[in-house]
Amino acid sequence: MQLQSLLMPSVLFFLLGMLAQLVRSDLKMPPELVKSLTVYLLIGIGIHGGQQLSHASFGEAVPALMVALGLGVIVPVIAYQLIWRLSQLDKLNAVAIAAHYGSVSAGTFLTAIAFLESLNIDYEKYPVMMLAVMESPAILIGLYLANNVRNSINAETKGSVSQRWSMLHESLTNGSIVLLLGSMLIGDVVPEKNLQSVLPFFQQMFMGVLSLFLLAMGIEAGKKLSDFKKTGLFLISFGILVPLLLGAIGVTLGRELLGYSIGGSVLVGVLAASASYIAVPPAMRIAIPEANPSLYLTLSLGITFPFNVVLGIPIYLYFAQQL
Amino acid sequence: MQLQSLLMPSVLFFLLGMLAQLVRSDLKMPPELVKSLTVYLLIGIGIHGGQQLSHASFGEAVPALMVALGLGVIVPVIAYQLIWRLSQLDKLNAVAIAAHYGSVSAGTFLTAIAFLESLNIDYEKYPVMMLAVMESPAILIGLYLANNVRNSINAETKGSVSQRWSMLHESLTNGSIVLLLGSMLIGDVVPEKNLQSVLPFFQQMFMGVLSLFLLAMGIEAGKKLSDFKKTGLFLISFGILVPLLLGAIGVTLGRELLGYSIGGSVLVGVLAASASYIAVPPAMRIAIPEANPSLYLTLSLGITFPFNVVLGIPIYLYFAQQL
Amino acid sequence: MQLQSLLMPSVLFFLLGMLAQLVRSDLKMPPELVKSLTVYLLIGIGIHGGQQLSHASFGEAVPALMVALGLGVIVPVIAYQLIWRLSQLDKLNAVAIAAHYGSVSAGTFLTAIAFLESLNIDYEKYPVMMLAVMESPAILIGLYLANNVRNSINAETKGSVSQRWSMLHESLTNGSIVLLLGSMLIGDVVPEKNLQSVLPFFQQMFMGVLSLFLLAMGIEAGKKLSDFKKTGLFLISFGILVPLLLGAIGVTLGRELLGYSIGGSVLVGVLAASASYIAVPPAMRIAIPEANPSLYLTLSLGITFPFNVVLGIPIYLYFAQQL
Amino acid sequence: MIGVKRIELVVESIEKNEVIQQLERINIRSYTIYHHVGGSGERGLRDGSAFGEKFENITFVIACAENQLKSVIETLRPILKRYGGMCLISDAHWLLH
Amino acid sequence: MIGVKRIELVVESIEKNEVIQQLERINIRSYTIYHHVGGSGERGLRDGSAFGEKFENITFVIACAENQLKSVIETLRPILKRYGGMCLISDAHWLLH
Amino acid sequence: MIGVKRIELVVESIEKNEVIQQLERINIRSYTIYHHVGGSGERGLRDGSAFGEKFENITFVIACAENQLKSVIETLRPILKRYGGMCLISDAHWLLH
Ligand SMILES: Nc1ncnc2c1ncn2[C@@H]1O[C@H](COP(=O)(O)O)[C@@H](O)[C@H]1O
Ligand SMILES: Nc1ncnc2c1ncn2[C@@H]1O[C@H](COP(=O)(O)O)[C@@H](O)[C@H]1O
Ligand SMILES: Nc1ncnc2c1ncn2[C@@H]1O[C@H](COP(=O)(O)O)[C@@H](O)[C@H]1O
Ligand code: NA
Ligand code: NA
Ligand code: NA
Repeated sequence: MQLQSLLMPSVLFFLLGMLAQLVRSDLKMPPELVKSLTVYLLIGIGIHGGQQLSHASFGEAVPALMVALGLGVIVPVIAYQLIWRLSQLDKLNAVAIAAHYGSVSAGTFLTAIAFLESLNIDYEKYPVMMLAVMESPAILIGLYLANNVRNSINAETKGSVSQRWSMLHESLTNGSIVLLLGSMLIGDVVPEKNLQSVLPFFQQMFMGVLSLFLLAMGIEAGKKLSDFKKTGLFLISFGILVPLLLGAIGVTLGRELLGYSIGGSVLVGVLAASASYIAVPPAMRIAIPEANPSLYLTLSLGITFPFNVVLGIPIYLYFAQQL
Repeated sequence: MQLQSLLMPSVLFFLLGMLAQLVRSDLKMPPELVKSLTVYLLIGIGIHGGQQLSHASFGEAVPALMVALGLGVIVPVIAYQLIWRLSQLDKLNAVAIAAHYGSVSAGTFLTAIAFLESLNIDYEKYPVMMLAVMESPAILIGLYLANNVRNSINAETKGSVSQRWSMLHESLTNGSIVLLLGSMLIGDVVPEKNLQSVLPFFQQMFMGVLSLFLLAMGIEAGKKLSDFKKTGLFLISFGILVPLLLGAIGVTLGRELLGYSIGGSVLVGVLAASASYIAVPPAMRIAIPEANPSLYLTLSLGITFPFNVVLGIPIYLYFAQQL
Repeated sequence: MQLQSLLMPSVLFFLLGMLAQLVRSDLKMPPELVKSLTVYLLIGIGIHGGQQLSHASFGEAVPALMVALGLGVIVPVIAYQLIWRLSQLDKLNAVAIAAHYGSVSAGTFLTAIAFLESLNIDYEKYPVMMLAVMESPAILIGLYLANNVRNSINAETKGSVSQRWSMLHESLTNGSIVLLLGSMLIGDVVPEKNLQSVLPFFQQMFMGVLSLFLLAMGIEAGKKLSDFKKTGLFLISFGILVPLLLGAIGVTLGRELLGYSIGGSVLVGVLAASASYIAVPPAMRIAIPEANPSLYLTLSLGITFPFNVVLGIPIYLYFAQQL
Repeated sequence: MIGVKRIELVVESIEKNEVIQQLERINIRSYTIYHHVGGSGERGLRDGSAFGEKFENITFVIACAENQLKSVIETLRPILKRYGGMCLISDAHWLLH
Repeated sequence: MIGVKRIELVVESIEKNEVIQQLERINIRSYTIYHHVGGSGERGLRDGSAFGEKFENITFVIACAENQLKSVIETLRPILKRYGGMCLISDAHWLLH
Repeated sequence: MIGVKRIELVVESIEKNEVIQQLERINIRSYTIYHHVGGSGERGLRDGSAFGEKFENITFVIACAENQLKSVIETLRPILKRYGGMCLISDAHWLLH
């Protein structure tokens, strides 16, 4: 692995976006463009995943799905314990942050794929299913933990049963999940021949669009990063060390439990290590209004995301190669 | 025609959009993206049409244009009679709805082309010109009918002469017509060699972009569909049976009068059967403020459009094959 | 050079946009789409330029950069003298307009490239660096001239030192400069192999996207053009004759001083002749609030831009061929 | 600061030009416009969503002198009558500059 | 013209449906909505930027009769209490049409 | 409910940061912002169209206590003087939560 081959356009565009913020440039991406890029990327990744799955049997996917669910349930619990014990944050803020780490970041996942492909490293096809499966459970665990906390402190704002149902509904019908699963299904059922017509758009353009998306994310991360004085040193270390820990766990699970190749294990590591910044924040805003959004947004978007994209992924790869 | 070959990405994305609404997902497409996709598709179809026309003589196009104008004039009159006689709607609402069926839906037309291409069925090049020609006349007929109705009931809100002119102007300079005709002209006059540079964008991406567009349309149709309890059973049947009737007329005209192939006749059928949901609704809002927009929007976008995209087109093909 | 080969899609789409305004069509491009297209084009041109520069030595670029800086400084001074002496405008309006001509229009530059490529005319790779360099200086010169004028008339609204710094900062960190320079760097440092993945998006789509952009610019230019009755005859001639003069100077500098080929000289001519309509107007709005924005916007966007795109570029080519 | 009337007019966006033209007739050339405004009223939900402005509202805010109010009202009323909408009038102070 | 109360409610956009449902319960079905509203308050900066509406505010403007005001206030207060926001109430005149 | 002053400021969007900074100097950190606002006034038409925010207005709505009004006015007036705009002040009631 030569150093030069680490120079990937997508990561460099991410850095360019952060740099633009750093020098206080007025560079902006139109908000609707960023949302459009997200839609495109989710469909692109879905179709590609579905296409690959059409050659697989469902049975083979079961272990991957079990691991995904397991991660989605256990990661928030671990993260919660870590934050609450080690920081001075109150329990509800700790829950809200923890839930973000239980979920995933599609942007990080895609960067990892671009990274593996630029190094010609193969990877298994199941992690993309895991990505889809892992969006939701952490939200529900977050809600569950929050209710426990509230019961223990007899809080007024106890979530009602109807609220639980609405959170369950919301976490399962979240736009990005619907897009991802729907596109996977389409990629799976449409005969190869018919799929050809849409691939120039959804596949050949993919890496270019990803660069544009990461440029926008760089700008957003840069904005959040400047908030990090307020966040305090503990949270910054948390935002770096926890992904490292979770990434190691993920890679190990991929390698040892699922028996994946190096590439596939890196992807499982990334799923574990990455924190959601699209689906989970609004869910936590509704479920835990007492928590401070700028804490969890800064952590997931301003610290963990840049860390993973720039340093984490190569580290997980290095780790997987040592296993 | 195997059933599997009916599995087209674009139609499946349309269904995905509807499904997302059905399960009350928060999946949304940025409004400016949807408008951008429309601009792109109109240019794409225009360039492609123009390119093909550059090999044709104008004389050959005359019969097609006559049929297009004829459909644009007669369809609203038929539709008006059907609605007014069979439903309990007042005359002005009947006129407003009827005008929508006299015009066309470029989205339906494009889906039909994708459908034919996925089945390797050839089609004539003139229907795309008919599409351009058919956008406007129905608006004028609608205005004319509305004024007749108002005269007969001595309504206050009689359209003034200046209003007629402004409607005429508006129906002829409507953005989508200008784009479509302009791009056709460009595709026609630019030498093949010069056109090459823009084709990767406007042609290779086309089917992928269409899928994205139909996803958005599926979401919109899904929203409207949920209004259909209010619409009543008569209008629902109307929104399905009228396109079937008009589609049959269109296919027959294409096959018998214009002497087109099966593919070309299907396209003429689609032009007749589809209802406008972009150009005509605002025009009717201005011309017939007394009419209820939710009636015509629900019908054209929530019932006829999904019906045509999912079932209508294959039915018109079947019908054309029997002729 | 056959006349037919002048029929370029991008220029024709520009004319289509103007025409649409002329016939008062309601054709509109979503504002966020236009901004997105700008972002895309700047990155595309940057990557391409960077890629070419990676084969060049920095030393070779120095003369080009000197000429670019020279133009950025001298053009506003010349333009200011011309306007102030020949028109009836006050000095501050003259400064504001002059600054626009000292900067550049990436849209015009790209059209020139498309033009040269459609004629298979080669061009040097340095002008794209000049483009990046020429965005800023004119803004600073404009600020300097404005302060001089204000001192001479003892105006109240004298720019403070802090304002000068903030203008300097703003002119150097302007979004389009950051994007252009950043993408050039990325195109330069990323190994060819890694760049391949993003080229289908940023390179193959380029000319198509440019057409869409010029369509939007045509609409904007058309809007401004209709203001030109207010602008008066002097300014209209100014908006045509000054680019001709500057274009001739630029071509000559390219040919004689830099020793460029015909293609490269045309590009230098375009850099000199084109006026900014994105970066400079807001800068002048802040720096010279006394000046009337509709004057400089109409001139740069409504007169000079269309003139250059449609007639200027071929004229500069003709001129370069005669040298 | 002088006392003015603040007029807040919510209408369908397709009437934008009509409103501007009518205001110009009575010499009102200063106004502020908000686009992409949603709403619900007697004529149902107004929500542009994918089809853009044509199914949305716009809001005009117009500050005018007390003595202009009557002509503004007379100008706006027929438009409101035909296509619906809302027009609120309140008192405000204009900060002179 | 009749006197009405003008209610201007700024809340986080994720509460949109909640507000609409609560208003419907007390039979308020007419309102105007502004999307993509930014702001700053006790709960920090609100600015959708790249992540869209979910981190933005929306503004409801509701014109209601004087006697409806009390129930509107009672309906909105718990929402404001839980998630913050601003609610301004002023007097206005409704232009009859 | 307590009485407050409602300040509605329409200025060119390029002054956004300037306004926010000036407000912070007098300890006003709560405001609501509307972007992409169009308008027409003495300085002609304001309409971002394709070139985005830089040629548009923005609107600040600020609710402040009566005794803060004077300093707000003094802060905003020079900005209005230099670049134009509109500032309306009216009375409103703040719904306590
Ligand atoms: N009572 C109200 N309060 C606030 N906005 C209203 C009210 N009534 C009507 N509107 C606005 O005016 C638009 C048209 O109203 P209508 O003509 O009643 O459908 C609605 O879409 C709302 O935006
Ligand atoms: N004094 C105020 N003036 C104007 N807007 C306010 C004010 N206080 C709060 N807001 C708005 O209400 C939103 C939520 O406020 P808060 O709950 O205090 O963070 C803010 O983002 C602002 O848009
Ligand atoms: N009388 C008014 N009523 C409403 N808005 C106004 C008025 N005067 C000015 N404005 C707004 O303030 C902006 C700047 O005004 P001006 O500085 O007069 O050009 C305009 O673009 C309008 O949005
Ligand atoms: Na995770
Ligand atoms: Na039809
Ligand atoms: Na220049």
